[in-house]
Amino acid sequence: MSDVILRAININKSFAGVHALTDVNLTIRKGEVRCLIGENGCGKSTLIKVISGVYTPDSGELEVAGHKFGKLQPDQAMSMGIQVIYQDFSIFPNLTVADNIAMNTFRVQKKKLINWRTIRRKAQEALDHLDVKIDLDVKAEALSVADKQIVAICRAIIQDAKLIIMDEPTTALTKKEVSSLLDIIRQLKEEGISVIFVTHKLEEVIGVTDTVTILRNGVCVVDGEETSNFDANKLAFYMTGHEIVDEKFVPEITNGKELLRIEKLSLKDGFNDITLTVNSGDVLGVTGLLGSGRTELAQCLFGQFPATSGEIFIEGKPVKIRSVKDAIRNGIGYVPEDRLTEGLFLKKSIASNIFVSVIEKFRKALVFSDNRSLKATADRWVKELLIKTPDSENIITTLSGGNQQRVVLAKWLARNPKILILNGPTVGVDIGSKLEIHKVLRKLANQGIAIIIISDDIPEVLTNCNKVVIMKMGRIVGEMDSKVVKHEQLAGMLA
Amino acid sequence: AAPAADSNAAAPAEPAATTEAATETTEAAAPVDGAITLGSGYSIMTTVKLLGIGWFDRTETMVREFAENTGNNTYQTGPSEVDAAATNQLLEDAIATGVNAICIIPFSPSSADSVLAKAREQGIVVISHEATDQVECDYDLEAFDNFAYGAILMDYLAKGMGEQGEYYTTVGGLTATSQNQWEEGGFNQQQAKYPNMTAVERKIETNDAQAKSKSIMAEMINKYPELKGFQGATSQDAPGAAEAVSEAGLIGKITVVGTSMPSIASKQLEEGSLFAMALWDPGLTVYAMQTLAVMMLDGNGALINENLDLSKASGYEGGLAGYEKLSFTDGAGDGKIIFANATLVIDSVEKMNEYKDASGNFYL
Amino acid sequence: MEMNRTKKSSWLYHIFYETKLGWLFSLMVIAYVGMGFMSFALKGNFKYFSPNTLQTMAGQIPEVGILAIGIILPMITGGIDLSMVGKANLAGVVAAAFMTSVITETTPDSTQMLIAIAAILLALVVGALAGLINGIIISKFNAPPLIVTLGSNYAFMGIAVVITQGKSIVGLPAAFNSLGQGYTLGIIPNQFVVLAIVATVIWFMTSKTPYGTKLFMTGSNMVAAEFSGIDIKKLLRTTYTISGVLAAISGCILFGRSNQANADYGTTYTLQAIMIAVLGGTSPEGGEGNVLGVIFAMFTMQFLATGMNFFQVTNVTYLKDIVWGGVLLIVMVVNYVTALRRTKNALKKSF
Amino acid sequence: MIGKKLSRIAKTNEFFVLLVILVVFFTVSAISPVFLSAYSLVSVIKTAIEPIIYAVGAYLVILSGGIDLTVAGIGAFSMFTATKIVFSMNYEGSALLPYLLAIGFGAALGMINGLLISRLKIQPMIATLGMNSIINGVMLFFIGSREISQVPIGIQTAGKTYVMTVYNANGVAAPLSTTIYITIAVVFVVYLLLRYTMLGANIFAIGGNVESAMRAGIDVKKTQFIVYVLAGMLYGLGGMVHTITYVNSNPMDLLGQEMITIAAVIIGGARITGGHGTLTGTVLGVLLIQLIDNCLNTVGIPSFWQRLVVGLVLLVGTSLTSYQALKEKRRLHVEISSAPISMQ
Ligand SMILES: Nc1ncnc2c1ncn2[C@@H]1O[C@H](COP(=O)(O)OP(=O)(O)OP(=O)(O)O)[C@@H](O)[C@H]1O
Ligand SMILES: Nc1ncnc2c1ncn2[C@@H]1O[C@H](COP(=O)(O)OP(=O)(O)OP(=O)(O)O)[C@@H](O)[C@H]1O
Ligand SMILES: [Mg+2]
Ligand SMILES: [Mg+2]
Repeated sequence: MSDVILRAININKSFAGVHALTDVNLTIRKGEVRCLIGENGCGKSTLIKVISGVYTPDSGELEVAGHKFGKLQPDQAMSMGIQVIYQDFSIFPNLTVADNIAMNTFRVQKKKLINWRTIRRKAQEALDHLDVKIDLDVKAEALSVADKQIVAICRAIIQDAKLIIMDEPTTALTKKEVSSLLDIIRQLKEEGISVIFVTHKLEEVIGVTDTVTILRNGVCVVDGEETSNFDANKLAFYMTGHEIVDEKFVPEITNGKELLRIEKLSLKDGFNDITLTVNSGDVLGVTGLLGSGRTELAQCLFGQFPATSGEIFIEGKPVKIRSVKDAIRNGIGYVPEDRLTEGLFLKKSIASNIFVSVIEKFRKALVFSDNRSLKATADRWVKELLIKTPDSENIITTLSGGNQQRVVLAKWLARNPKILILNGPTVGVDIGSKLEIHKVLRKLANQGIAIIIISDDIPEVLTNCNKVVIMKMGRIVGEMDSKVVKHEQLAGMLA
Repeated sequence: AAPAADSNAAAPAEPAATTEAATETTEAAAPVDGAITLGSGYSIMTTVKLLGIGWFDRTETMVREFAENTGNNTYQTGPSEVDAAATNQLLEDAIATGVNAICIIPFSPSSADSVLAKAREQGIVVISHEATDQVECDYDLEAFDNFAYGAILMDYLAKGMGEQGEYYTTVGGLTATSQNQWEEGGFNQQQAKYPNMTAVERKIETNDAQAKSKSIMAEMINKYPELKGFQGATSQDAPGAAEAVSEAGLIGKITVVGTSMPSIASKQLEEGSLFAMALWDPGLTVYAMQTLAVMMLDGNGALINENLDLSKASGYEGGLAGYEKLSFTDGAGDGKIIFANATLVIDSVEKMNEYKDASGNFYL
Repeated sequence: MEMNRTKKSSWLYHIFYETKLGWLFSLMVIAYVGMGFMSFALKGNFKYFSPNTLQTMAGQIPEVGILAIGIILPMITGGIDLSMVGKANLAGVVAAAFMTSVITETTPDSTQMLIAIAAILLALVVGALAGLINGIIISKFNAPPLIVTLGSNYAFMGIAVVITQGKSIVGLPAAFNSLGQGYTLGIIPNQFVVLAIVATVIWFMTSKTPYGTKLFMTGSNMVAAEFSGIDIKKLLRTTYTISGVLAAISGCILFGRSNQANADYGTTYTLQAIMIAVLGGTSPEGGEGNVLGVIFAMFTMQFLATGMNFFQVTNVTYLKDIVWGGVLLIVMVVNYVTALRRTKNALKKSF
Repeated sequence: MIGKKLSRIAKTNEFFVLLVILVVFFTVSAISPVFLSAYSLVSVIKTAIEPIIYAVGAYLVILSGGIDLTVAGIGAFSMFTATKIVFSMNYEGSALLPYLLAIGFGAALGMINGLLISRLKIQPMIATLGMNSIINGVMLFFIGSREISQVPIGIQTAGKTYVMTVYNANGVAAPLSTTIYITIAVVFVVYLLLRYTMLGANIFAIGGNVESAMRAGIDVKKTQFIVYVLAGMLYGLGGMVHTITYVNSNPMDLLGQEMITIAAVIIGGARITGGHGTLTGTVLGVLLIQLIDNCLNTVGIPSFWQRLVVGLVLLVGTSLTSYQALKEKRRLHVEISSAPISMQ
């Protein structure tokens, strides 16, 4: 068949002790949009890295455009039209948008000199192609996540990509950007470019993809079947091997005492006149588009940016939160959006990533730290949150993304906060784990903690929160009871 | 055999501690012609302020010659960067190796005292140089009196400037004792004898770098339009300043004098941007120091007095010019300071050419 | 019982095999024995192995050794401190100026003792303040430690130059000098005892206290540390302050040993201390480092230096530079190769 | 449009450094009016000729995400060994051979740095710390340390050939040596390299994000290696410029210059973590440091106070630039999240 772009045959790949991929096969045809799903740590990223030449498979073969390879070099893969958009986009933060988009074409052509006019022209063409406007001369570090994503896509398409692989491209995007991205994917498909799309959001799978591959523990359980044969429940079943049922959260504490109240809180260039109350036992959902100010609100409550005006009350008492230290002293915990740079200590063990927040709590003879209790605390949370590891002394990078996210959560739970703010708590987390995390959050709420979830995952917000707040342009535009509001209604308000 | 207790005041505190040199001590009277038989087989360490500069390359040569001529085991060490702490570490190790004598040209005499005291307790002979304030030494041998030396340089500066006008001075570092004494000797001389001269700046630090000295001169020329003279302390100061004078086209208008060496500053002297350089031959001094050390180890300490012609006693072929007649004063500790008269002033190319070796290179 | 034993042996196993310590320790032993035999080959005696030599070395190690311990703390946070020597000198000079201005010839010994103690305390305060200044600038302005401490090193030495007017302050009281010249139990140099105490305290601080854990966490990801509730500004201030205190201790030993104080003593020690720190396993990128390794490293360096001085050859100092640099690089290369082999072995085992 | 460009320039670190330079220059001139002259400018530029060459080398390394403590070591070794060779062969030709020799030695030593760092994965700081110790030791122990002031005639004439001469109010000359052309050429060539070659782009890339660079198919090892070789060549060249400027080859002159060189690069706006910083900034950083070094005596700061003043200037300078960068980062953060979204 001539329209086969890529064939991976019996791929095996192990890391010290872990079989990440076992006899995995994959065939991608021209113009096909394939969805690759599976639980955290099932081997999706590993498979992608094998295809793109970053990893050498232990055994197995790759066949690209009729040629067979034991191992591809990254630049070889690129020149054969395989482009990967990694989850972190692999953008160079110090380079301009134009450089980021067009420089790689020169690399692939093994050019020695740069022609800046060509670079700008190609970059502009690529942006025009997607019909977006980004300043070519701005450095990538100054871009929003969505724009970085666009830059990464532009970079892929101008290199005559035949196959674009996107590893969890939608995790950092809100509804609106996601639908734009899906539009782009449809456009690519029409142009005959194939796409492999990795995601944990099952509704996206059904929305855009033709076929689906499901991995479980490194083994292919569904191999490229038509997506139309599946619904979300069925996908989840194949991924996890069991039924998944997510029930709506009903708070047990109905008249909880007020834990956090903010009045007319504003941050210059961030948000305006925000007034909110969160009681003990509440799970408050804050949702909105990128740039709506919800992240700033969270960061402000956590002391990163002191509010420019307004008041904050904790348990009824007015408090000043000018630094992270103030926030923590007032019992506020924060699970940041970007776990790799803001949440984790990548060189350290799983245990120390968890107990880092409670180091001060466990002491022996006043000055010494009680390492045994620290370790025990960490182990307790590893068990509680079902973090998949044989030993909590293992280095954190041996965990998959989803498990890493649980570690970040565990870190805060270990501290017993009064108020816990989670910015995208299940970003990059698979459906099974997601439910586990939701269960934990509900349990915490029922224990009397006030929880604020910042998320654009509407089902997540609707099933887990008893109150929902919608932000737009730095203001609260709607506040509703999740029992009453419907999915479509909320989605409509967001758009 | 134990060296005889030295009747001269400079005996080690504990003469009982024997040195391990395998030499027969000769109870020799001074021979008629002044040469003394020097014992052999001692191990003598010479430690200098800083390795790797021309000045101490010269001492190294003479340390080697002394070893060849007398059959003693001599070697030179020093830190590779100016740092008194590093010198002390070298001294401590030397004591542990059991050297018989230490000849030291310290960067900071006071810093070395505590270690030298330990050395002397163990019967090691200590001879210092450029360290009149060295407490813990048997003798401190000075090529000249520092203040007098500075005064001589000032006389040359005054001569070049016509005894009037503005000048400034530099030192390598404000913590370098003898350089600061030369500067002060020069300044005092000017105050006393040349009232029409004024020091517009004093003791600017050059960090021993020609480049720095050069840029300071460029700055000074601009700041003081009437500037007429300069006196430098380190061997790099005068050539650096002279270089700047030459570039500014002010040869003959600004007089540059200072301590330096032909091997460093010959060009500047030849072109006239350097008026005069003063120095002493540290090689001869080190040779003399080692001679004194061996004499003491031999038990001939009593011979070290006003009657000693160290030039002859050393047995060095060609003699040690300037060390024929010595004068003694009490030192900072129980040792004595010996002043020789070994100042060399070079103010002409002919004089400079006297310091060329067989191959035509300057050995100083 | 049985369990206990396996636990203990695994602890030893951990220290000596899994970390780089075991092989640093062997390197130290090799350096000692090797230099002894080489000096025997060259000079025909075994003086290098004499207790006297050991005592000399024990007297020499602490000055730079304490500086090296002081430098690993900022390095673990991912920073560096080039102002160790500046702080040491400033603290020492202030103490010396204080003592010489208070003590007269008629001051009785007992009073001198009190004054010396006061002076040492003063030095520690000065060192702490100097370190705190570094810490404040680095944490508050987010300024690169390399440049901040380079500048503050000039500034601290500059203040010392102003105080001393460039001269040495001499005539320090015997009570003060005993810090660098006296012996405990008649054989162990006092400064070595100080080193042992400092090393123990810092070892406990880094490996057994909350401060230590926070230090390492901060070094491996400062943003995450802040978001985990670690007050990183305070931690940086504390760390640089502690390194200032250690610098001051080293300064007192430096000047107690040399019986004088001046503004630019020990300038070669900065790079030497960094060299010892990295040889001892401290990573300039932060998050890694341990006191024990640094101890082995400082002994190794001293054995090599003293050993070469025992050769009694001219210009041996340069040879020492070559050997020190060479040993550092060889150790790093070996670390790399063994790490490679370890991952390969681990891979093999998994099949 | 132009206004936007200007405001962008005004926010850069280079602009800030330039501002500081101007402030220092005019403050000094206000205190000591003689300073306000072409003479002073040329004097400062003269002293910057050599350090700029080192700084450009150090800048390349820092840009690539490394650090190099062998600046002075390689500079001293290359110039001294090269001078010694031409000296001992009684060479009478032009300065070209000594230049080539010095660059060659610099390249060789840079190669060792490059191998240690790119192949053997030794952290740059450790590798170059060890190398510096070895280079200095080998030079002083095996090659010698005695300065050579009887430099070959070619070097002498090269040092005394001038581009132009300016005079101060009293007719005192400040000639500018032709070595300035070398510095200009170095800056220009490195500018071309960074701007118009893939190698330059790769240097930026590996300094920005090594992981992404590898995924983009950049040969990280090779790029690192080349960076250290280039840097070594520049240090060697700078060393020879030193010998030619001062008509004297004294290795001791350069030792200990590495830190101040790195400081200049950082003050010029390069980030120590790599990827950021411009050539202009580097040149301005050196000029600022040289300016301060060259005006202390003019201002009349007593020598006892100079060290303190230099230290304070460095401290205040870094604090200001860092604080400015911190504020900019915070501003940027808020601006990013409140920016309109490009995707329609
Ligand atoms: N470099 C590595 N070294 C050791 N183990 C690894 C490495 N990379 C991945 N693994 C392991 O291989 C398995 C598969 O990981 P992979 O990252 O492919 O999962 P994933 O399906 O992408 O998960 P997620 O959805 O969380 O991104 C995991 O168990 C992971 O811990
Ligand atoms: N200083 C920065 N440098 C690089 N990227 C940044 C910086 N600040 C923010 N970003 C990225 O830009 C993204 C958008 O900013 P932010 O997170 O504040 O928006 P948000 O979460 O979607 O929306 P809101 O404005 O509603 O809070 C962030 O997710 C972050 O990854
Ligand atoms: Mg993944
Ligand atoms: Mg967000």
